[in-house]
Amino acid sequence: MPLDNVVFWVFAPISVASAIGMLLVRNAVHAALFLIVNFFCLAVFYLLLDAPFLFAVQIVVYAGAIMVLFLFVIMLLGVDSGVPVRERLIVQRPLAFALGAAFVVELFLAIRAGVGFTTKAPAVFTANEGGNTQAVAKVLFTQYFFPFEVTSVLLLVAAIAAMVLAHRKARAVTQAEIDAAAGEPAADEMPAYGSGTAAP
Amino acid sequence: MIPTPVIEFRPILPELLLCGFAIVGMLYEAFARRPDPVPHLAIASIGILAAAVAAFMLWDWTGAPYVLGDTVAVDRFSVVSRCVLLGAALIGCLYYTHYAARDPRSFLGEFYPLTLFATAGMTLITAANDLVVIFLALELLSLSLYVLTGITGRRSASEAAMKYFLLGAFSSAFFLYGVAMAYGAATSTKIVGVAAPGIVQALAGQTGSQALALLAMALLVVGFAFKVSAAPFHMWTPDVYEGAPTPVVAFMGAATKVAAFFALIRVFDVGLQPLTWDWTPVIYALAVVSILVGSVLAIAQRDIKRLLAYSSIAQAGFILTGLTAANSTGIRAAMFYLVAYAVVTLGAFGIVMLVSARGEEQTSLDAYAGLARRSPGLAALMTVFLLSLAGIPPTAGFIAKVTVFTAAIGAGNWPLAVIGVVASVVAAYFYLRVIVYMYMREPAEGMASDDGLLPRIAAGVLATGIVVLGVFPGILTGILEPASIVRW
Amino acid sequence: MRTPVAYYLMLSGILFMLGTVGVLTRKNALLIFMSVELQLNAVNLALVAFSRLHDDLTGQVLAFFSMVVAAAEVVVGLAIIVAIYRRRRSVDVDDVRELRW
Amino acid sequence: MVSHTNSALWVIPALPLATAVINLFVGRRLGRWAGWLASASVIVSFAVSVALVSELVAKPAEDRLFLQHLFDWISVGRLVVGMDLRLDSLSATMILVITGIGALIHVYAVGYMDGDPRFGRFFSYMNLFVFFMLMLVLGANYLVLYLGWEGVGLCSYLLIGFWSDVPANAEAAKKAFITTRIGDTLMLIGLALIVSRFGTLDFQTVFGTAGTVLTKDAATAIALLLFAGAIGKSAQVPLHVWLPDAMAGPTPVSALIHAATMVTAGVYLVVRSHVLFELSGVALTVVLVVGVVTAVFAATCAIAQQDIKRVLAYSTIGQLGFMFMAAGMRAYSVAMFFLVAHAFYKALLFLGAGSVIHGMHDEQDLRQMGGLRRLMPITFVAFAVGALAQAGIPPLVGFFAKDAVLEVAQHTGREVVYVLGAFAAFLSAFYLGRMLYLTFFGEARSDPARNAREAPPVMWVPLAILAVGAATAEWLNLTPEGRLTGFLESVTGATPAGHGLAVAELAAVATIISIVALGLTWWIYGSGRVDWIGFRERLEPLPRAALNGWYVDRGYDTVVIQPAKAGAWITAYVVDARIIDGAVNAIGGGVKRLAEGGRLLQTGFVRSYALAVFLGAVAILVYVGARQ
Amino acid sequence: MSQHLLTFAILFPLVGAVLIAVVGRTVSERDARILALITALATFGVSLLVLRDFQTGVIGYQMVDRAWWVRSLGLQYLVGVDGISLWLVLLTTFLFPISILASWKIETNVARYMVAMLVLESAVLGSFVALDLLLFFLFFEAILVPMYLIIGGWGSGNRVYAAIKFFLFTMAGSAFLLVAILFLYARSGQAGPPSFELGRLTQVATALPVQTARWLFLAFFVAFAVKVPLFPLHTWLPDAHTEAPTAGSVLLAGVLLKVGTYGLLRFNLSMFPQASSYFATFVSVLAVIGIVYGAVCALIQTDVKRLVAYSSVSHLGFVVLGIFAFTQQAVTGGVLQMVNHGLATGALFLLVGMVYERTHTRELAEMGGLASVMPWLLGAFLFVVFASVGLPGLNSFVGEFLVIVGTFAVSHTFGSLSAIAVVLAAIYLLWSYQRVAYGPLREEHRHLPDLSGREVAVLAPVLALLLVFGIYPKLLTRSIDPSTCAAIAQVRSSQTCADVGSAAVPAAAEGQP
Repeated sequence: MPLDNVVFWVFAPISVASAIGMLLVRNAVHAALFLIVNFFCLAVFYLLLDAPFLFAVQIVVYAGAIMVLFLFVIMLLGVDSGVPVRERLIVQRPLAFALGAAFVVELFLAIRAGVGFTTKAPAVFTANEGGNTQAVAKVLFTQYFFPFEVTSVLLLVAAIAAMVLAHRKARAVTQAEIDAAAGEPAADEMPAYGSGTAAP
Repeated sequence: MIPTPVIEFRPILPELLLCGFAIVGMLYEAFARRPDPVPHLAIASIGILAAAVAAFMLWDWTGAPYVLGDTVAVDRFSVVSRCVLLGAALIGCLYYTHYAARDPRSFLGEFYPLTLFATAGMTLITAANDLVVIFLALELLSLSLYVLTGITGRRSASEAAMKYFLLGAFSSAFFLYGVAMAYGAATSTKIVGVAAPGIVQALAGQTGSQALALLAMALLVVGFAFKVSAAPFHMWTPDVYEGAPTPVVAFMGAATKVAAFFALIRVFDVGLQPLTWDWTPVIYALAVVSILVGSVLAIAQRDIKRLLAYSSIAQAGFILTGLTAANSTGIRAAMFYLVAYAVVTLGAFGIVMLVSARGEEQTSLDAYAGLARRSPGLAALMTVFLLSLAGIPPTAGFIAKVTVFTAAIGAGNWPLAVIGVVASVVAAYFYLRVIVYMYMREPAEGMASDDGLLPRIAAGVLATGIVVLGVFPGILTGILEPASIVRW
Repeated sequence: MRTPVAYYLMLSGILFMLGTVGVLTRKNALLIFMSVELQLNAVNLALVAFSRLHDDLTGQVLAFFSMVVAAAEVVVGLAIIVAIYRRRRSVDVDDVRELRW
Repeated sequence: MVSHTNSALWVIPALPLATAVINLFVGRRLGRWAGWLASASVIVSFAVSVALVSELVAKPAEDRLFLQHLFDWISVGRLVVGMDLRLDSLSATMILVITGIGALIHVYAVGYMDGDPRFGRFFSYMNLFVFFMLMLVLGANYLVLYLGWEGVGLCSYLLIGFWSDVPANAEAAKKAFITTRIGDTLMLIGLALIVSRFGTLDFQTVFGTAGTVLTKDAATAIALLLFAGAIGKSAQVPLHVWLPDAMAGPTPVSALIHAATMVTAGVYLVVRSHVLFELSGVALTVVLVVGVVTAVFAATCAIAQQDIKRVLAYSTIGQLGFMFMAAGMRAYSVAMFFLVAHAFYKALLFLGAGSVIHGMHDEQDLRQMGGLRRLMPITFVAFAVGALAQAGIPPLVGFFAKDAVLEVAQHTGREVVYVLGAFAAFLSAFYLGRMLYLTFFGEARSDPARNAREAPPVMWVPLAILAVGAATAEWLNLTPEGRLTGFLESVTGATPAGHGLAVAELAAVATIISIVALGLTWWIYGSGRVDWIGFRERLEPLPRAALNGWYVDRGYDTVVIQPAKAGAWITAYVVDARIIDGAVNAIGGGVKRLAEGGRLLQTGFVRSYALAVFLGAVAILVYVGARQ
Repeated sequence: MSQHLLTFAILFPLVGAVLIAVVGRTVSERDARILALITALATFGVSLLVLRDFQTGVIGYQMVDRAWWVRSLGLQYLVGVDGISLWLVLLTTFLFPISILASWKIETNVARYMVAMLVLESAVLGSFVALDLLLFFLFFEAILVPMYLIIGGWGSGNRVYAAIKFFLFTMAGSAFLLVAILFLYARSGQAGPPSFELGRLTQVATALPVQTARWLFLAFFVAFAVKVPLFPLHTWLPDAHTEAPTAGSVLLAGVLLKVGTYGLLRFNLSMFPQASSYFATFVSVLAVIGIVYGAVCALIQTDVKRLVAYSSVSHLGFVVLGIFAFTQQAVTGGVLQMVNHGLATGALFLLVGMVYERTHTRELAEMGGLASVMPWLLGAFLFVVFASVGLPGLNSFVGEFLVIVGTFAVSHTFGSLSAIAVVLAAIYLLWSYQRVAYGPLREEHRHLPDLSGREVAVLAPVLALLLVFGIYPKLLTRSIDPSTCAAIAQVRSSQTCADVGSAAVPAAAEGQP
């Protein structure tokens, strides 16, 4: 059994299991950790698929930055460890699973017809000639330099967004804010900062 | 050694200008001692107008049809969409300036840059020739809109923002999956490839995988259908429309739909053209469901914004009706419809904003009781918009309906047209109900409508436009004629 | 490369499905958002797999863009969720339903 | 071909029309002159008629025809219906009756209606009636006839309900119009049938080509439909119910419209269309049967009436039955002779009755009268002449008319008809006697009767003239060949001849019948030896039934009107409001309910929204999977 | 000049409406009324010029005015009149000034009301003269809004329900019409540039497969049947009539319903001749049911406007019956009946409105004895009642007679059944008149004024026409005849139109069916 096959069959179950774990655990922190495991598995697959650059990015950006951000927010919000609340949407869960199954079946059919389960990638990944990172850079900065620029705007917007949402929050306790929300029922107004007791 | 790519920036000059002025706006907000709406509006307006000029100059573009590594198409199709979107942005800014002036303390200068960014995303999405660019532009406009939705920080606005965000992210995941499948099918994400074969070439030449392409089509539809709020991907619409600040809804309602539909037309009518026989039934089904859901559910609404949200769902269905034709007639019809729809939406929400008195959001239908008595001008304008939505002559809405049905029937889809016209009757009921409130009920105590002059003028211009387009649709169809030919 | 590409694709599909189911079944807004991240990652896997299959780097570039987008989305998303939390002291999406009907 | 055009015909109807319009608009200002103006126009019209008729008579029998084409009335495609007038011996007879008797009644009415606040209006309507009646008989095609036919119905409506502040009067007017309209509508269908067969309504063409165009069945259909119109207008069984109620109108109206002229239009129609009836054959039998039944039926009703005008009304119905009897036996000219005779004596009777009512201050009940012969001698004489004339006492005109009918019946072997006719004649003599004795003989039974006054000259002069007419009108026909009938034969054809009892024998029998009847009534009502009130009570319930017209009205009410009302109610308030409109509202309501229900799908749960998205996605994927 | 007359007729009211809308707030209510009246009268004047220039006896459209409107859609501004539409145009322009004059007592939002009236006039005129189907549809739909506003804004009681019902009913019907028009348009694109022109689409429609043509016929039919209204699609009419203001009812009965019958004649018959004869029995059955049913429903109504509304259902049934008999007399009678019903029922509503203005009730039970206080008003009422009843010599008779005669030649059953309504009409109209005019007078009605000068001015022209058209209908028929003949010839697919009359004296065999 070739090595990549072995690795695949080792990590694939782990990734699926971690994903399922994320679905099932009550604690948000645990879920985030499961997701990180999953992301690591994906990084491994990237390596297997001759994408070392993405392997690195996946670990640094995703598993590192993004998930840390998540964890940070989870901590910040002091999210409860999840007292199980009765599911109010009765059909939600079974329907979700049924549809999920159907989704996978459809995907399976499409992949079988479109790619085939015996098709293997070419033995040599010619596109990686001269090093994966260099090759990616070449594609990125020639064909895709414009989208690349767009992403910069995207990040700028994200920054503004965070600023707007956070900035406004800083004023949230002022009288002006309460006045502005005068149209809403006053009882629904909540103190913005840590009065501690959460509404049930 | 990386070869220097050929940078032809003129085709994206409108977007560049928008982003540039957005940054100027941010700088003003950051460095001005007390940011004021008027300079903001000025900056944004100049940016928008400059972008419009830049867009106009592309009308007679003679250079390469695809530039920037084939990621952006230069055609009249995108010029039209840009102009509409820029108009919507301008009016959105105008509305917000007035809206914020009602309550200076809740004013946020970031509105303008965010609107400009969103507009840039929207204009880009309609010009994009690459699914990646479409995805990025989609995210650009979505992220901006999420923030705009929640910009007032009101309780309902933040709820709307959250719903919009979660569902938007969810659907964009599907869209991205679709992009991946398209890539898997065609080895390219270019809709039309010049340097290397794009999706359409791959599919037409049978080199791509049909099965994966179909999968891609299905998933892309989800993303687009979500953005255009076609049923059953529409569920966010009523909540977001109700919760978001009215100027944002005006801009968002009008522009998002235009942008998403223009992109959809390019992706499906050009990129997936070889699969026409496969995707038209999907569009057909979406059209039917949207029309029925939008028309029927609107009847039960008691909030004008929710009502208009359902109306927009139905309108999406009508536009899809035109697109079932999958030919230039259909595209032209959809484009006409979109223009009319954008104008009406902007106008109607402008009235909604004006009717809800200062600082408050009186959007219950009761606020419209006796409006004709209180402010006959607003009532008359609203009537024009509602009639256009209902498709009654002599408004643009009528011509729009006629053109989409013509396209559908021309393609043999007359049952769809029958459903459409029958649903129009149902829809007419709730539009009429608003007119009943305005003209045939006594005004409630203590209701006051806004006396904002600028928005009134804007709404008046829009209403005039609706009537003029209804009486002389030739003005617009003359422009759409050359623009509806999406190059391949 | 001995493992057929389709396996990766199927794995990607299963993960995507799990992400979807997560969105549908979790009630914590953060977890829902995390499920979306899972979906995006699943897509990335498919992209990279296709990239390998087609011997073409575009897929990897796309995956890269997707990560950037995810990062931006996370910023905005978390900001919104935090905003909601501050207003309501809850991130349970089932509690956020004043806009309905 | 001789030209028959005579451009003066239009004058005859135009005169009353002109005065009708004048009186309608300025009648109020004219005061009493409105009546004189109206009378004058009819008198002039009579004069013109006389002049034209004498011109007509002067011509050879086969040429006696004047036509005038005024203008094309309805002209669509090849169907051209002109506003055409036609004067032949038949219409000549009619116009003389209408304008002659009409003139007298107009004059009488000037006195009778004196002091009425709507005096001018009354004469306007009366003149309008004369106009329409003249159009009816002068029309050269069925549509002009129909114009007059409906027009007189209108005037009848207006005049019956003239004193409309009394609800019953308005009710009677409406009843008259609607009842006759039933017949009229059938007649209209008949006209449609004529058009569909002949392509024209012109008398000349229809009668000229009927023999070749019509099958026997078609002729029967047309004839019966036309006859239905006649039944309605002439108040024959079963559409007779309106006429007794129509007595609600002022008495001159009853005299003119409901005795002398309008009700005889049915007879005119049958005689005019006799060609069609003869082609059918069956139709004539129907006419005969209806006539006989009506004659007997009406006579039985008349006996029991307490209201002097209702006696006359039933009497009129019965007499019209006699005319139809004659027509049904192809004795058209006899029918016309009867018509003329009847016009005289019935107008006389009505005007006499009107004089009595006028003198009694609007009291019409026979039981309240009595002994009036001393107080109202002129009226008494005139009335007696009329009564005896109708009762068939020679040598008054009624005797000859009735005798002619019975003679035809007997001579053509219709013994049953003869016997029934004779029986009806007996009954009519009986009720006339009863009416005469109860009114004028015996003791005055009420204050008005004791204080009654003779009518003014303007009323009794016409009465007198009519009395003379009723006594001497037989002169018109008392020539060996029958002057009037002979004159009419150019239109009606010869009266069927046959064998039977000698004329003298028949006359004797008839006279005996009349005398016996009058004697009997004198014994009961006039001699004072019989307690006629107690006698009536002993016969109950027969008199009550007869008084109520054998409950035909009530029968109609139960069998037709009430069920129809219920049906209409169900149609309007159940079928229309609940079922049809209910379905409409149900659709609307259904959509609304659907919306209210569908609205709840929008739960506010963001996860259900996501589920919807996923559902949609999977649905599309399933479709795509099926597509592969 | 002459070829633009129709355009002027359409534009005049529109210009007037715009003028009033613009100056409406600055001038007094009285001036707004006068302005509206002048506009309507001017339009009437223009239509009289149309009548003057109309060449009687010419088959085909006259005074055709043509211009491209939206070339890319193939939409033309194409108008013209023939003998059929000529009189409907005149009827419209005639009734509008009268309606405006009858609305003198409207006190609220006068300017808006007058604008709605004038826009309505324009739209109605447009639908009668449009020879381009989309143009027709445009006008057809444009009728809805002003009428909706008039009913809903100035009506009584349950006006909103009635207004919406009117709107939705009509729109539901016309929905199918639109699809059918677009279907034909799409077909016309298969040979040459697509067009909405009536002539082109007629060619297209007649070349369609039989089954398709039948479906399209039905689509057209439903739209017009609602408008007519034909049983069982009539239930909007009683509500609309009852709640509408007087002028609204007058125009609804007088003009708007005619758009439906006109549509049947102009479009269904000429475009789908085969389908028309295929469905003739079906339509005739509906028409006959409507005739009798409307009359039966009218019998029992207690609200006088509702009663007249049901009578309209009955009378309009005659029109449809006539049209679908396909004989010269019936069709011409039908057209005549359109005009006559417009005048007679219009006058009835005017009078009912005048009575209502005085007594403030529409309930028959609450009237009575009015003839004694208002003799002239009730006299006019009686005149109109008898016109409606179909008294010969007055206008309605001519139409009814021709329809019955023309239909009878085709079907004895339909002809005879329809005649039932003649009896029923007498019953319900006389009954209601009796309830209004006779009987005991209510104390509060004792001092009601008789007709005013303005009201005489409103009524006199209508009443005069009732009489004139009754005595000399040839005024109308001579120009209607050639047009109907052409329409029938198409259905019968023969060179001559079916004619039950015979000018020749012994036309024996001709009439045999």
